[in-house]
Amino acid sequence: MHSSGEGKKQTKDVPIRAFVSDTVAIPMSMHIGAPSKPCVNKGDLVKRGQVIGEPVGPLGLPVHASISGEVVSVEERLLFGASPTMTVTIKNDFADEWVEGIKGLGNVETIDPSLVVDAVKNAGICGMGGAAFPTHVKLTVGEGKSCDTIIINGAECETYLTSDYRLMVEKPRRVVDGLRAVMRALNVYKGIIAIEDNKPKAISAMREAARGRDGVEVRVLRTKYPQGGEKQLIKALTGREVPSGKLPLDVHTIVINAATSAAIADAIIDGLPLTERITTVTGCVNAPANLQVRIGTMFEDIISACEGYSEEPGKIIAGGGMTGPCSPDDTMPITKGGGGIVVLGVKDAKSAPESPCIRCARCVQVCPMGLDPFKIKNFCDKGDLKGAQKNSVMECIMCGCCSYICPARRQLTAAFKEAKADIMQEARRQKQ
Amino acid sequence: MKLFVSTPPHIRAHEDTRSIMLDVIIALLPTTAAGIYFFGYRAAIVIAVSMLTAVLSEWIWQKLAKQTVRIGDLSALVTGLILGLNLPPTAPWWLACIGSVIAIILVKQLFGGIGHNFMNPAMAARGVLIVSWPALMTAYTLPAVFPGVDAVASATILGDGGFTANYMDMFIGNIPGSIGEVSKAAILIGLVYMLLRRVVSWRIPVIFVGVFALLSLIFGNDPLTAVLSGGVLFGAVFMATDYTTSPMTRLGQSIYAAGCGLMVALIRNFGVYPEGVTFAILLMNIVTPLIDKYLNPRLYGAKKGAKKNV
Amino acid sequence: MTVNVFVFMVTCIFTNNFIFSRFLGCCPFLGVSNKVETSMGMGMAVTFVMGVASLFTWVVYNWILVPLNIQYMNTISFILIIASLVQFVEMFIKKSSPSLYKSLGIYLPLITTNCAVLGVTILNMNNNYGLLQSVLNGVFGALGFMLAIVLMAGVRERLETSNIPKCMKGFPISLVTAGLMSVAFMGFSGFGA
Amino acid sequence: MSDKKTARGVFVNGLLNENPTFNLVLGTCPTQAVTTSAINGIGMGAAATFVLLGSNVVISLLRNFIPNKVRIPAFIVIICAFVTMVQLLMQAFLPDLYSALGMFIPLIVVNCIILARAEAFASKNSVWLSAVDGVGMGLGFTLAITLIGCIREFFGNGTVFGINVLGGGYDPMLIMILAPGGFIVFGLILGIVNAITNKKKAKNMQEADA
Repeated sequence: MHSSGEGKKQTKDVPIRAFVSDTVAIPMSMHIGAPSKPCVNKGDLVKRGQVIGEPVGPLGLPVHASISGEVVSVEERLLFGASPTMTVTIKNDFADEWVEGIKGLGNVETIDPSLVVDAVKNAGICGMGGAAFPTHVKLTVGEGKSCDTIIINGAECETYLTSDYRLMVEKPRRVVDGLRAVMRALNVYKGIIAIEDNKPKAISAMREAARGRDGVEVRVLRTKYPQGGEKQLIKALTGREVPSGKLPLDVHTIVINAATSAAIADAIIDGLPLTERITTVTGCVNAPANLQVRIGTMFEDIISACEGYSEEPGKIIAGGGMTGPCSPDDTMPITKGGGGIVVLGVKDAKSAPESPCIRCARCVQVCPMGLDPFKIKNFCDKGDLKGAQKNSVMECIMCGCCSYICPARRQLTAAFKEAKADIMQEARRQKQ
Repeated sequence: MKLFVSTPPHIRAHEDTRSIMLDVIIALLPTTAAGIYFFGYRAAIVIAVSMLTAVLSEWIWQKLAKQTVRIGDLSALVTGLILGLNLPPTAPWWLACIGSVIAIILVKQLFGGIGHNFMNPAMAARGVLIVSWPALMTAYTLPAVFPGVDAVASATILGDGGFTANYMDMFIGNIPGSIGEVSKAAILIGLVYMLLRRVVSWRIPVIFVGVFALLSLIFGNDPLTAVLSGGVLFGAVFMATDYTTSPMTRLGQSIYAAGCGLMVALIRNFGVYPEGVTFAILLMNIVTPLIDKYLNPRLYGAKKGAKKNV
Repeated sequence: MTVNVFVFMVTCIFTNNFIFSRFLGCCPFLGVSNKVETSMGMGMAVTFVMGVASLFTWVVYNWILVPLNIQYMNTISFILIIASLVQFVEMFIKKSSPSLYKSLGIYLPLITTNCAVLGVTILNMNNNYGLLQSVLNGVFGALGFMLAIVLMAGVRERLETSNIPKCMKGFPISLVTAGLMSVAFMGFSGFGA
Repeated sequence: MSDKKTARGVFVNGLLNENPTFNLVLGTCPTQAVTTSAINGIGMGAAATFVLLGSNVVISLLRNFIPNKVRIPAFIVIICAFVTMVQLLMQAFLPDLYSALGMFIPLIVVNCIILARAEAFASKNSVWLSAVDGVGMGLGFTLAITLIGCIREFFGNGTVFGINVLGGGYDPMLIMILAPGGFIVFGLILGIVNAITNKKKAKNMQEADA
C-alpha cells in the first residue's frame, strides 16, 4: 500500500500559522461519550478558556470557550450527518483575554504526578488524532491492569495530513514534555515516539528534543498505511497484538497522538485548556496551509484564510482521505479531533461504479487485520450479517485499505461500516 | 454548493480492472510478436479469430441476457488472446472460434461472468479442444524460419518425434509448438513487465517452474530442457497467475503453484498427454476453493493455533 | 506388491475416478455436495461401506453363489447384503459412537441407493478380482468418490455467491461444473497404465 | 393437481410435467453413462421402462400386504427380481446392447426413479394407475436419455442412430462422447428446459394476473 505519502506534498513544508476568525461555533459533543451540558446563555460575555460546557457521565469532558467575546446563540446544530448537537456560538471581541485562574503546574519533571490526570481532564483533552476518546480515561489504569510503555503516535500515516508533522518539526519539546508528564503520572519508564521513515525532519527534531529525557526513545517505522492505527503501531513497536475486543492497556501499552501529547504539555506546564489545534487545509484551495485555529472555527472561514477554493469543490473531507468523514457543506466547525480539511474537486469527488470482484487478492494482502475483505463483502451484499460476523467483520478497523486498492472499485469499507452498525444495533436490541 | 457525501476512503488507487487487463495484454505483446515472427501470418489469423470471437461472444451473451455489457474491461480480449496463443499455428479457424465460445460462454458467463468462473476460461477451453481434437491440437509445424529443415514435421520436443534443438533455439523460440509458448525470451520480458507493474507477484511463476524443474531432475530428465520445452513457462507466467482462479493468500498461492509444478511433472512422465500444463492448471483450479477455504490470512490478535471460523 | 498397490490406488482414485470417468454415484455427488463438511462425512461413510461391501459380496459370490451355480442371483444378493450392511452399520455406530452417528448417520440410509456401492461389487465380480483386490478396489474407489465430492463441494460453496443465470441455478450449473472438472481429470489419463 | 387422477393425466405427467430426468433430476448416473449414442439411450430406456412397469404393478398389488416398516427392502427385492429378468432376457436376445450398457443394467436396481415411483406412487395407487405411471415415467426417461444420446452422438461421432448425417468432412468433437460431454450436455439441456419452463410459468402468472 503506497498511499501513505499521498497528498502531503502541498503542505509538508508550509510552516504553522495562526488564524483567528470572527465567530466560532463550539459543539458540546466533540469527544466520544455523552455531550457536555452548556452552562452559558445567549448574551453572556465569555473569556478564552472559560468553561462553557460541563462534563456529563463517566466519559464526559468540559468544553472551553476558544475566544473571548459574546455568546450569540446556544442552539442545536447539525454536525456531519449525526443527530443535532447543542452548539455555543461566540462572536469574537478580539481581546483574546484568558479567563482568570489559569495557572501552570510547572516543570513536567518535578510536578506532583498525581495531579496530571485531573489536569488533563479539566483541560478538556481528548484524542486529537481523530478518534476523540477522552484522554484522562485512557490514562486511568484500572484494577488488575498495568502499563509498561507509553507510545506517542507521530506516524501520521493518513493521506494529506501534515499537522502532526509540522508540530513535531516546530514544537518537538512540547510533544516530549507531554509524554514525560504521562510517564511520570503512570510511573512508566519507557516512552516511545513513533515516526514513519518518510519524515526525516520530524525524526531529527524529535531526537534532538528527546535527548537526555528519561526513558524516551524515538523509533522510526516503515512508511505503510495504516501504520498509525493503534493496533498496528503496538504490533510494530512492541511485537504485541491487542486481542480481539480488548484495549491497548490489555497488552500494557497506552497510545497517545502527538498533538494530544503537546496539548497535555500545555495543560500541565501552562495550565491552558484545549482551545486551539493545528489543522491541515489542503486539496483544491489556493494557499494550502497548516493553520493553528481555535476550536469551533468554521470551515468556510478557514478556507477563506487559505485564499478560497481553487476550483469548484466536489467534496470536503473533515480529516484525511482514507478515514475522514465527508462534510455536507462548508459551515461545519473544526472540532478537537479535526486534524485536517481536504477539498476535492468535482472530478475526484465522484466515485466510480462498482464492478464485479475479480478476486485479485489485493484486499486480502493489504488488510492490516488479516481479514478476507472480499469474502465479507460477499456476505454483506447478500445481507448475511451472521456470515459477515463469522468472518470477523467486527475486527475491521475501517482503515479503508481494501476499498482504496480494489481495482473493481468495490465499496468494501462502506459495506463493513454498515454491517458493523447493523450488528451492534441487533446486539443492543437482543439485550433489551 | 453541491457536495458529494460518501463513506471513506475518498481516494482510490489508480489501477482498475481495465488497466490491469491492459497491462496483461501489453505483457503478452512480445510473445504474440515472437509467435507471429516464427510462424508467419497463419499464427496471426489464429490469434485474431480467437480474440474477435471471444469479445463477440461476450458482447452477444451480455446483450441477450440483458446484462451490463462489460467488454470494455478487456477481460474477454485477454482470454481470446491467451487462447489463441495456446493453439498451434496450423489450427483451423473454426477451432479458434469453438475454443473462444467455450471459454467465454461455457466457462465464464454461465458461472456469472468475470470473477465468478472457477476455472481459467482459456485453459478450460484448451482442455476441451485437446480432448476433442487431439491430432489438430498437437499438429505442430516447425517455425517458418527454422534453418534447413522441411517445415512439415509434426513433432515437439515432448513428443516421440526424436526432434532435438539446442538451448538457444528453445529459449528464443525457434522450435515447434503452440504460438505463444515457443519463445521463452518473450515470455520472460512479459513477466518482467508484469512484475514491474505489480500486476502479478513472483510467487506463482517462480514456485511453479522451480518445483517442476526439481521434479524433472528427480525423474531423470534434464531440467533445463524440461522447462524450456512445451508450455510450462507460458502457463506459469500467464495462466497460473490468473487472479480469479488462483488462491487469495500468499501461502495458498505457494501451495497452488507447487501443485501445478507437481502435476505437470507427473502428467509429462506418466500420462498419455505429452504436455500437462493445461490439465495441471485446471486441476489446481478446482483445488483452489478448498485452499481458500482452509488457508485464511492470520487474523490480527488471534490466539496462536486458534482456528478462524470458516 | 507395494508398487502394484500404489499403481492400483492411483488408477482407482484418479484415472478411473468413480464420478468423473465411470459415472457411478452421481446422485449423491450432485445431491450432497453443498457443503465441504457434509461431503467429507458422506465420503467417509461411503468409503467404509464400500470396503466392507466389497469384502462381503466377494465372500458370498465366490463361496456361495458360484458353488451353487446360481450366479444370476448376484444382483439381488448383492443389494440385500448392502442394504443389511448399511442397516447394521447404522445400528452399530448409533450404539458405539453417538458422535460419529451424529455426523455420519444421516448419510447412511442414502448409501443403499448409491450406485457406486452396488457398482463396485459388480465391477469386482465382472473383473474376477481376488479378495484383497476387491476390498482395495472398494476402498480406493470410494476415496476417489470422496475426492470428487469434496472438490465439488468446494467449488459449489464458491458458486453460492456467484451471479449465475437463473435457469442454470442448481443442477444445471452443478453438472456443467462436474463436466469441467472431469475435463481436468482427463489429465490423469494413462496414469498407472 | 386435482385429487382424482386420470390415466391420461398420470401418463402425461410422467412423460412431460414431471419428467424424471429433466424435472425431477433422478437417475443421473445412467443418464450420463450410457448416452454416448442414441441407440444406447433407447435400450437403457426400454429396460428401465420394463422394470418400472413390472415393479409398479407388483408393488401396487401388494401395497396392502407389505408391512410399512420393511417396505423399502421389500420394494428393492421386487425391483431386483425384474432387473434380473431384464438382464437374462437381454443377455439372451440382445447380447450386443447388453454388453454396450454393461453394468448399468444391474444398476437399474438402485436407479432412484424406480424406487421413488414405488414409494411415491405405486404404494398408494391402484394397479391400473400404477401401470400407467410406470409406462409414462419410463417413456419420459427413455425420451430424455435418447435425446441426450442423439445430441452426444451427433456432435461426438457425426452420426444419429448410427447413420452418418454430417458427411465425411466432419471432424467429430470427441469430448462429447467422453465423460465430460455427458455432464456438460446434460447440464446445458437442463438449463434450456429450465429456461423454457420459467418462461411458461411467467406467462401463466401474467395470464393469471390479467
